[in-house]
Amino acid sequence: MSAAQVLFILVSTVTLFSAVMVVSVRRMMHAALWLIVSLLGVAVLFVLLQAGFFAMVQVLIYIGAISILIIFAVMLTRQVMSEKIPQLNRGWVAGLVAAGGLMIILAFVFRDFPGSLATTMGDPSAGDVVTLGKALADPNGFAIPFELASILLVAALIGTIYIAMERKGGEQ
Amino acid sequence: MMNAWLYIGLFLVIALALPAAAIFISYILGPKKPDPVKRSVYECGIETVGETWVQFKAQYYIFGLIFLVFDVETVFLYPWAAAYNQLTLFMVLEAVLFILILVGGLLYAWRKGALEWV
Amino acid sequence: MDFWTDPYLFLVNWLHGLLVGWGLPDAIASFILMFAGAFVLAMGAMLFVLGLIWFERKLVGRFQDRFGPNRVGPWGIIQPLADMLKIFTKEHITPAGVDPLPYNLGPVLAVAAVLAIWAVLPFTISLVGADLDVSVLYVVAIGGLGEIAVVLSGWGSNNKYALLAAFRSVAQLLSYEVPLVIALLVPVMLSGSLSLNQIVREQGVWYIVLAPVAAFIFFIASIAEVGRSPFDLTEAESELVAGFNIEYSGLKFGMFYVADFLHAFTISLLFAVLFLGGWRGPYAEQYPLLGLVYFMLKAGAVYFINIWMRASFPRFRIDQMMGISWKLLTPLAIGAVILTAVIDKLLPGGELLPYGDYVRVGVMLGANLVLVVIAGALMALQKRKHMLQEFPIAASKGFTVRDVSVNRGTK
Amino acid sequence: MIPLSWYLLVAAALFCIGLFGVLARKNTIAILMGLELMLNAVNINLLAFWSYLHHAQMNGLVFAAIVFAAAAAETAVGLGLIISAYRRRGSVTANDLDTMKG
Repeated sequence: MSAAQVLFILVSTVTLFSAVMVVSVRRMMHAALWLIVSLLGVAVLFVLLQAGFFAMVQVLIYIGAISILIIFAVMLTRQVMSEKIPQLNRGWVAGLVAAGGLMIILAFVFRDFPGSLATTMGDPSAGDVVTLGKALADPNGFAIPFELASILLVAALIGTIYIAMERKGGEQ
Repeated sequence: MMNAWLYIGLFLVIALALPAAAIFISYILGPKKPDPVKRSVYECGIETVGETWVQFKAQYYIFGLIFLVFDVETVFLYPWAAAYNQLTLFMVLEAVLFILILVGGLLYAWRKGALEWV
Repeated sequence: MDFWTDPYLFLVNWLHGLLVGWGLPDAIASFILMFAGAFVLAMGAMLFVLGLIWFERKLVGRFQDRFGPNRVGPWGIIQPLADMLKIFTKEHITPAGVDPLPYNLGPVLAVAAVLAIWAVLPFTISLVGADLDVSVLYVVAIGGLGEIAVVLSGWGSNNKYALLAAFRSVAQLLSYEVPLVIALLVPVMLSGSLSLNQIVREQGVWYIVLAPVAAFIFFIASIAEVGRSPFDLTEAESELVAGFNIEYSGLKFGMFYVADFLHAFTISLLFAVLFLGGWRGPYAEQYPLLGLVYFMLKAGAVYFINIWMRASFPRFRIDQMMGISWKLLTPLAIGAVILTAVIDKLLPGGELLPYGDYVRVGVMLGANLVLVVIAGALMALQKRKHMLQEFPIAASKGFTVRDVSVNRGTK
Repeated sequence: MIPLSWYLLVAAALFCIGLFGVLARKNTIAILMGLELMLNAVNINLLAFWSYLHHAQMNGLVFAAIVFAAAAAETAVGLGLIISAYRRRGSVTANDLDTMKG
């Protein structure tokens, strides 16, 4: 049990426990805070995978922007009484069975997947940020997805502004 | 490289532990005389009316949204900026196009008055 | 490498030898040293804040033509210490109906978010906490954690005003993080790496000379990130009842106070690292301690300007503040990034140009100045258009906004 | 060192927890949070495969970056829809928003 393995087990239990809490806790604000804890756990997992850039991107985007957006949305759609009634809809047993079944199937798939026995990671210097930058930029590399990402983002921006802007005249 | 991240992990643990220890010490040192009036929520003197959660304008959400879109944009630009020295002019113009598309989004938000803090 | 050239490395190696001598395996010894180094740096930063508080109160006093604290000890040196002891023994009042975990985690996270930036700052050529290859992104990500601390404390204290003030201050932090993150692209581009340590090493020519517009935007946006001087709407007395930390008393409020001061000095350190060449200076490579002195002097100068702004500028209204971020700083930052990217590529290689470096610096500086002129012209145009809408008759007679700016309430 | 299968198991568990959240929660924002967990599980898998098996190629990393952009855009639009639906309908629970039903 090397130190990295102990750290991995610790971090993944924290992540999975807070993920379960996100899904099961009644008050929306607590669910959002547990979501932040599980996202931090995932960021530490990225560090263990020697993807430092993506760990920082995870903290910056998910925790710095998306969680705050979710907290704003929770605040905007405040219904004081809705917290008391049970939060799970009627079909939650079916959901549980489906999720459990999927987990078992995936476990079997990984068991006989040849690659999963790999234990050594590649040398860290190969995949650093500069090579990613070059790959993102050069035309026969990934330039098209690079531009498509910006079009996707602008579409999301314009769409959401159009939807969420309060009409001057009010639209009830 | 990994012990740099180990140092960061250690430093975060210490950075959380120091203020927590300070607050705990002050909790021990400080006098403990609880009194309901002292514990009432500050409401400029009058009693708290209704629940604390208060309705909000959509303005907060729109600012958070534009921040999110520009944050993701800069995340895409950081690897490009790091590899800037080895790029040709054409690749630089690609990134400029990337930025201009998003400036279009910002101009739309500006025209629609989404940037006004009403 | 005797003691005088580099005391820090000498000390570390000596301690390491000592620990290994006691029979500890090498990994454990280096782990203990790493822990001790981190602890000393964190403790040093926290105690450094006392000096900062004293320096700032004396300086603001001087700006307002009064003495500042001078009763307790010579020149009031012990005043911050006395305040600290007083605050340590204050009672902890937790108001009713408070959500305990976020309420108590708020101030701790606020201080931790600022303290964590010190882990990656390159103090001298050899003394850098963690030489991350993505430390620029680490600093911005830790800023994001600071916003979470504000949300936690605002929401945890079960107070309507605290909640509203917390979300207003988060909206301010968010809208000023955009120009900050975009302006950070320029030093990364010029140095070709995301690591602060590398940026300092690449800065033969200080980046404030190559990209003054980006430096200006970073300075303004980082002041707004801290929530001080002209942008201190969140904790302003006249605003929503002293902002999100209403329900905190005793040391928990003191923690927000400490986080505020430490963050103000930390952004000065960051500005010095990114744009003023960190520890670079004559003989900084041979004598790292000298590098530390240069670094502290540069950071002190930026901190002085920071306090100068705090003592002299009136506070912005919230819509003016948001307007500045979205309508002035963000387009300017995008312009600066595009400009630096295109100009730097258009310049032919170093050997083609006669004494290439000076021409490159000149062209970059000129391009930035052109950008500033264009921005000024656009703003004048905007003011002119605003003038025509507001006061058509006065505009036609050629009055400027200053003549007509009667103190009208905002629409 | 940590075998790759551990990462795959953790990612699968996170994905299933997110799936349960999406299927079983009433409040639409809780459904969105479940979706966030599922997208994170996808990211863990992508980076685990990149780190263990294909360290040289950049496909895994670029794909993970696109997943970040897609998750951000999806959350932004999803929450925008929820807020405008809340403003019109006054409720956020999933089964009230069924006016499209014939």
